[in-house]
Amino acid sequence: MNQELILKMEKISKSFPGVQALSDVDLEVFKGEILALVGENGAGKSTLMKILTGVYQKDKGRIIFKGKEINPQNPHEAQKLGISIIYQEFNLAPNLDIATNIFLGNEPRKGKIIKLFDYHKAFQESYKLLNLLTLNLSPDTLVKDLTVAQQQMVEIAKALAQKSELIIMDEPTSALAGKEVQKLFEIMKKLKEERISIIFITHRLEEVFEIADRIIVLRDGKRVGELPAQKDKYDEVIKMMVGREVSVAPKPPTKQDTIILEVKNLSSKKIKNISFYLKKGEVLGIAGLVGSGRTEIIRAIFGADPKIYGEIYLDGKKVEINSPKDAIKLGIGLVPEDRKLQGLILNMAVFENISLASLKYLFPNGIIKSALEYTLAQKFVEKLQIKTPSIFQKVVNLSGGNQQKVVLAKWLALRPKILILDEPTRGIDVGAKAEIHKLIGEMAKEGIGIILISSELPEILALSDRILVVSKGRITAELTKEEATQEKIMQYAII
Amino acid sequence: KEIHVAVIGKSVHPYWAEVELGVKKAAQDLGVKATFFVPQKEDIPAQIAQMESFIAMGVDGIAIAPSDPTAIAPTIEKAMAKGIPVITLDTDAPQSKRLIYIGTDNYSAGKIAGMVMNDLLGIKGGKVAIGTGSLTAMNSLERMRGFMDGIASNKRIVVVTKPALCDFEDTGRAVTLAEQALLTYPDLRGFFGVYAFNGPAAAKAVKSAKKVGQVIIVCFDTTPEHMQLIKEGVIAATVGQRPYMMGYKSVEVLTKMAQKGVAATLKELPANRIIDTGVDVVAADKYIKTIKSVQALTVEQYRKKLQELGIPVQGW
Amino acid sequence: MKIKSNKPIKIRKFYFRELNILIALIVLSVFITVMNPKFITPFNLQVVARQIAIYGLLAIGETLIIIGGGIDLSVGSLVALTGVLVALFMKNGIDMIIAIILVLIISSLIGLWHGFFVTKLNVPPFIITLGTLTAARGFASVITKGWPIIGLPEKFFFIGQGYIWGIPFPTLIFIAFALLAFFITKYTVLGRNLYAVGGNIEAARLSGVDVDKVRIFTYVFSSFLAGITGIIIASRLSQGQAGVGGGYELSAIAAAVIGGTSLSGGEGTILGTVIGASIMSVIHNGLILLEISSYWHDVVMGLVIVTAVTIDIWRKKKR
Amino acid sequence: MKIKSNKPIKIRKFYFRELNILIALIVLSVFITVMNPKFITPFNLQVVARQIAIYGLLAIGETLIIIGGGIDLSVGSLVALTGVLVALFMKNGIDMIIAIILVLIISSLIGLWHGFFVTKLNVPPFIITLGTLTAARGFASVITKGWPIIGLPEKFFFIGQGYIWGIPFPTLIFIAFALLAFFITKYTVLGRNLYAVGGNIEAARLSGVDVDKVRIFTYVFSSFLAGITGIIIASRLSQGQAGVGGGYELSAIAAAVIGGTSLSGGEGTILGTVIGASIMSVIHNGLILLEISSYWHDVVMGLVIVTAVTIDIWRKKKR
Ligand SMILES: Nc1ncnc2c1ncn2[C@@H]1O[C@H](COP(=O)(O)OP(=O)(O)OP(=O)(O)O)[C@@H](O)[C@H]1O
Ligand SMILES: Nc1ncnc2c1ncn2[C@@H]1O[C@H](COP(=O)(O)OP(=O)(O)OP(=O)(O)O)[C@@H](O)[C@H]1O
Ligand SMILES: [Mg+2]
Ligand SMILES: [Mg+2]
Repeated sequence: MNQELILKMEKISKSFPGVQALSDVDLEVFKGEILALVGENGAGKSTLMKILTGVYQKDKGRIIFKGKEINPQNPHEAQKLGISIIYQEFNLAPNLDIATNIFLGNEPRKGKIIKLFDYHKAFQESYKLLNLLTLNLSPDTLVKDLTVAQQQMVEIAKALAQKSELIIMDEPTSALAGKEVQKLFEIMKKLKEERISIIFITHRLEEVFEIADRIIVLRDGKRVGELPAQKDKYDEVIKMMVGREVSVAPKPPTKQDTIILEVKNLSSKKIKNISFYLKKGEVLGIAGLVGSGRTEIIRAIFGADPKIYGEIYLDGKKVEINSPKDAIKLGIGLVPEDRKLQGLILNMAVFENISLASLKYLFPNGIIKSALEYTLAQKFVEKLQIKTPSIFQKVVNLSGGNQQKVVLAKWLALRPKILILDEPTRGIDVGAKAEIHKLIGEMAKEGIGIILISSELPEILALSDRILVVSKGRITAELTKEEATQEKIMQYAII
Repeated sequence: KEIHVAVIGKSVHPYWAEVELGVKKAAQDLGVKATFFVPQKEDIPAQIAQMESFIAMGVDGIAIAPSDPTAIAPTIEKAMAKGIPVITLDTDAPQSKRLIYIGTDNYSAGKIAGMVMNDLLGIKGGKVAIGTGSLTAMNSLERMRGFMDGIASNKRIVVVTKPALCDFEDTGRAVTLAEQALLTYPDLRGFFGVYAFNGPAAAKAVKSAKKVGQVIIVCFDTTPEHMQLIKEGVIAATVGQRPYMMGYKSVEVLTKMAQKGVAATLKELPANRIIDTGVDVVAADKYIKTIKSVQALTVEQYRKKLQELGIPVQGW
Repeated sequence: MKIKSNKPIKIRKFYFRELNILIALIVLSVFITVMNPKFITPFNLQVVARQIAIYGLLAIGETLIIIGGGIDLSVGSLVALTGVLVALFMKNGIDMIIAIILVLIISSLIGLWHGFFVTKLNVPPFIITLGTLTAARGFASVITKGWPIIGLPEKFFFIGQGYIWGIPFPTLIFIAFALLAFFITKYTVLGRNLYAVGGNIEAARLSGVDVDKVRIFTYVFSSFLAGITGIIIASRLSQGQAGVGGGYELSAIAAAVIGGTSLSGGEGTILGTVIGASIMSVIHNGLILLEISSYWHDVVMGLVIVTAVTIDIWRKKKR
Repeated sequence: MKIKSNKPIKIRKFYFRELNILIALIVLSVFITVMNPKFITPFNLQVVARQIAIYGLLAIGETLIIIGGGIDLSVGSLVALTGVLVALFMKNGIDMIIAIILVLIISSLIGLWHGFFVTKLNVPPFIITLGTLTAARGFASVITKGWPIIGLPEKFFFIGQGYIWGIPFPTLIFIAFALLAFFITKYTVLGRNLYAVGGNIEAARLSGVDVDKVRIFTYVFSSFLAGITGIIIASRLSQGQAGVGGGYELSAIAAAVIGGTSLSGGEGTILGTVIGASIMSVIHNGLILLEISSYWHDVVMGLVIVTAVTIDIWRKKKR
């Protein structure tokens, strides 16, 4: 491999109030390589990248890019230097169209004195990029009308449009399913051929071994090691990240016969005639391509979106669910796919987020007893190993994965009969993911019926007792654990 | 075709409500159509725009109480150019082309208030506070200017507020401000209330501070509330500008102009083009003798006078 | 960051977030007292306390609404309208108590109207309450034609003018509602849900919070308090007056924000608002006690609002 | 949304989102004309046009600020202050042109002050401009002691009172700035960035948009337009007056919102605002032409604001 250095970060340190996010981290990237940066949630990956792109200022250390020391004060400076980034959290203006978003801050201009926005050019270029990503959308579609995955693709297009020499991808695949991931990898390979360097952050370690050249592992804000990206290093990487072995045991099938949930002919704006059932203690996986309508199905059940018609039976009794409130009262919980917009009150403390859905039931007379609330929160912080200085920390200051755990805790605290999980392990590290998988197993054993949506087929296959495949708003197949394979699912997903 | 005249006031206020009564009565007596109009609050550009709308409407005459005499001049000119006679009431715009002015100007009325205060405080003078609803409206400024000239002869009268406590036409605040004035200046001897509600507001404060008789209140307007407080002796004297008359006379003059022509009407009116509607000074019984510089009336005398003039007595 | 298992629950150290502005209030009061000792005479403190009650009642309602992510521009006009209505009712022979109850029902219904538009029709609160700001004042004028409604029953005047143990009655009403609001925001599920709604309405909804109910509650409560304030002012003036209340909404919002309420929602405390309203009243009072020319009053008020908020934001950022 | 493969590159058909309110404006005008044909006399149209100019200039500034996610409460007071200043300068022998330039510089600096507080100190725009709302009016009083500044040079009066080809000069100024703002929002990078800032400020910042610059620009522009308006009104009144402009900020905001600008930022058009300002002016004019008692005007205005916005929101939701 060519050993020409493009970036060198030396002894980078950064602290936030109450947290030493990074201490003396070194990182080097060579020209034309794909460097994987891995580590547990809260290890400091995003923070390191944000220092590189000028979002945060480092406390200490040096950054040398293309032989020159740089000190970007804001993302714009970094961009001008040739560093672009796909942020972990979405950064799109929902009120604008795709083309404008792709070229935001990087607008094609015409006119000499007055900077006119060359929309035509932006449109054409965007169209090309979208085509490259096989995203069949018109560039003048408003971003707020896109699904999460489509937004992620737009984010990728946005980074590509900047034509940088170093592209940082902070968990670009967490919202993508197999097909899109493969598409992204193809593009990454192409970029590599053009000798563009990529820093790739992901929690899906298979991806690392598939695409990366080299791996750097962070733990607790320190660099703990560097490895070549070879399949046989899998266990070593995990051990470095987590500091212990992680075993991912497939969930044993549960044997339960009582049907607790039955959905008949459910239809809403985006879905047609959805009928299925869920048994007590069963994990029902829902698979499908991005935008197939999986989220729509469970949102309609949960009362988050209006349904046009359809019947829902709980324990054999017909129920009316017109709002999430109704659903929760009936014992249904939902971990939504976008934790920042739908899952969390970012400015509230951890304990307030954990108890939010349960308050009404914990304190039926409407008056909060703090001690009880704190105990509840503390229990779940420990159970899910949420990394936080205390339960009084604002959720906004937690790392993405830990935020996700807070959302889970909120629903577990409610002790639901049915729990719907929409991409529950999105952005969660291997260790925590294993924990969550274990938890799903335990919940099922306790008799909770679980509906699991995930874009990671292995996850679906490992956990589900039964799998529904969704395509274009319809259920196209129902597969048992035994008959389901990745190929079979894909086959039904593209019908 | 029915004669249609418009009378434009300054703001929603009892004073203008009284003008409106006069307007309505005159319209009824003369068998013409009279539109009375007031902006919600004093607002010069809005008033001008509203007058322009009346011009566009093509009324047969406009009487306006300009919130600002200079600012209104071009608009008056515009109306006159379109053949709509314009007169002023309450506040004159002498620099403009207005045909005639009906009312007592605020400066003179303020000066009378000042002289009354001067009489009531006597030689030994003392501290006086002023409360008003606006530090920018012309009527407030003119009344205060007149008041200052009215007390100027006695150097021992000191106005302690600089220049006046302004409540922005908020009655509630007017009371609080008066209370604070009594507190800040314990030896306060006089209070001059510029807007209609300022006198009663001061009266309220004086009552709650138990300083009735100690602080002399001189104020403007003759609402039922004023009359009540004068009977109680809390307000010493008030200056009434006869808004009813202004309203009535305005419609009368405009109607005559529409019927007989402008020139003919003007011939019947005073040569200085001012119809002075006069002021009434109404004072509490115990103070009536002290007021020397003007003719003051008791409440009862005032009632009689109004009845003689044919002005309805309402609410007291 | 290490995670210890079984770590004992540490109750949060009491962080007194209103400290900054409390200090500001104390410094201000001391300063005024030094310049003019009349500030701490009982009579003056009564004046200030009554003033705090007026601003404070409106500011409490405003605080709840702002915490929930809304705003209410109508309270000033509602004060005028409700004051006129209570006077009108009594003038027409309706018993005082019934008149008061009627007015409070009407003002609550206006709040419900606001809440309905905001939650069900998605009209921005700024607009629906701006509409009421304009229309309610208009109605007050329509009813009174500018004339004050006087000749109200004597017993009505206690509400605005009376004292109990030397404390102005309006101040006692204010304290009662401040305690109620404090309790709601601090110790009830409703209060917690309110913060959640203001922080992230979608997340709150998906967590089963009855978002509409919570928001409607704030609008009703705010209008109800405006009704209370209107009655107090009518009683204080012994009359129904269409001209009162102009700009009170801005003072109330300013008091809330000075007290640390964030206009973007999800943040704010009643204690802060009480202190904020106190600061505003003390300054109004001080400007006169210090015999500052009235031309300068507005300038000073404007600068104080900006300074107070800026310092607060700046100190919060620093910590 | 259908997804077709290989669909040709086509820029979306022009969607005329201001249609609703344009229809409303037309219906309103026709209605008034039928009731009183004087509405369409040239003189009356001049009256309306001049009125549109005043609301419209302020509403344009407000629109840009609101698109960027802010708000400006200061414009009404700035109108008073700048009008007083321009008169003061000329009164003190400064040449008209220089006086105007000076005033525009001063008003821009005030906008810069707002922008500075909003962007660098994180003070909510509501607060910093509320401060100016209060303080600027105070300054105007301090300067004039309440008295109008009169005796200005004749040539100054053309700005507010003159006509070119029968069109009031203020209307021409308004049209010029409306075109400028239209151009900025529609075709420049600055304009696009403004929408992004209002839509998702964090995203815009992380994408390398100079967020602060964009926002500061809007505040400067708004204050600048308030300066222009202040000069126009001073010229129209032939004097500098500290008492003008009260509540103009709310009318300007209402005009913008009626025109479809969303108070949560990121949405709004200049064309919409122009129509919104026109609706407000036509109603003000129509109320008089239809001989509606002046006490009812505010009630009608309040209801119109609410109805216009509600219908707009409702129709947008339906499509
Ligand atoms: N703005 C902030 N204020 C306070 N603490 C912060 C802030 N941003 C990050 N942290 C803390 O810094 C640490 C590193 O966070 P970072 O987001 O870099 O983790 P990460 O490795 O990207 O994790 P993940 O895989 O979950 O995205 C965490 O403990 C986090 O709580
Ligand atoms: N707000 C919206 N407006 C318009 N169309 C939408 C909106 N949200 C989703 N869609 C469309 O609805 C369809 C189903 O979306 P949904 O989010 O349910 O898919 P999904 O299978 O859950 O995908 P993802 O993996 O992205 O979560 C897609 O075609 C998508 O484009
Ligand atoms: Mg991260
Ligand atoms: Mg989904």
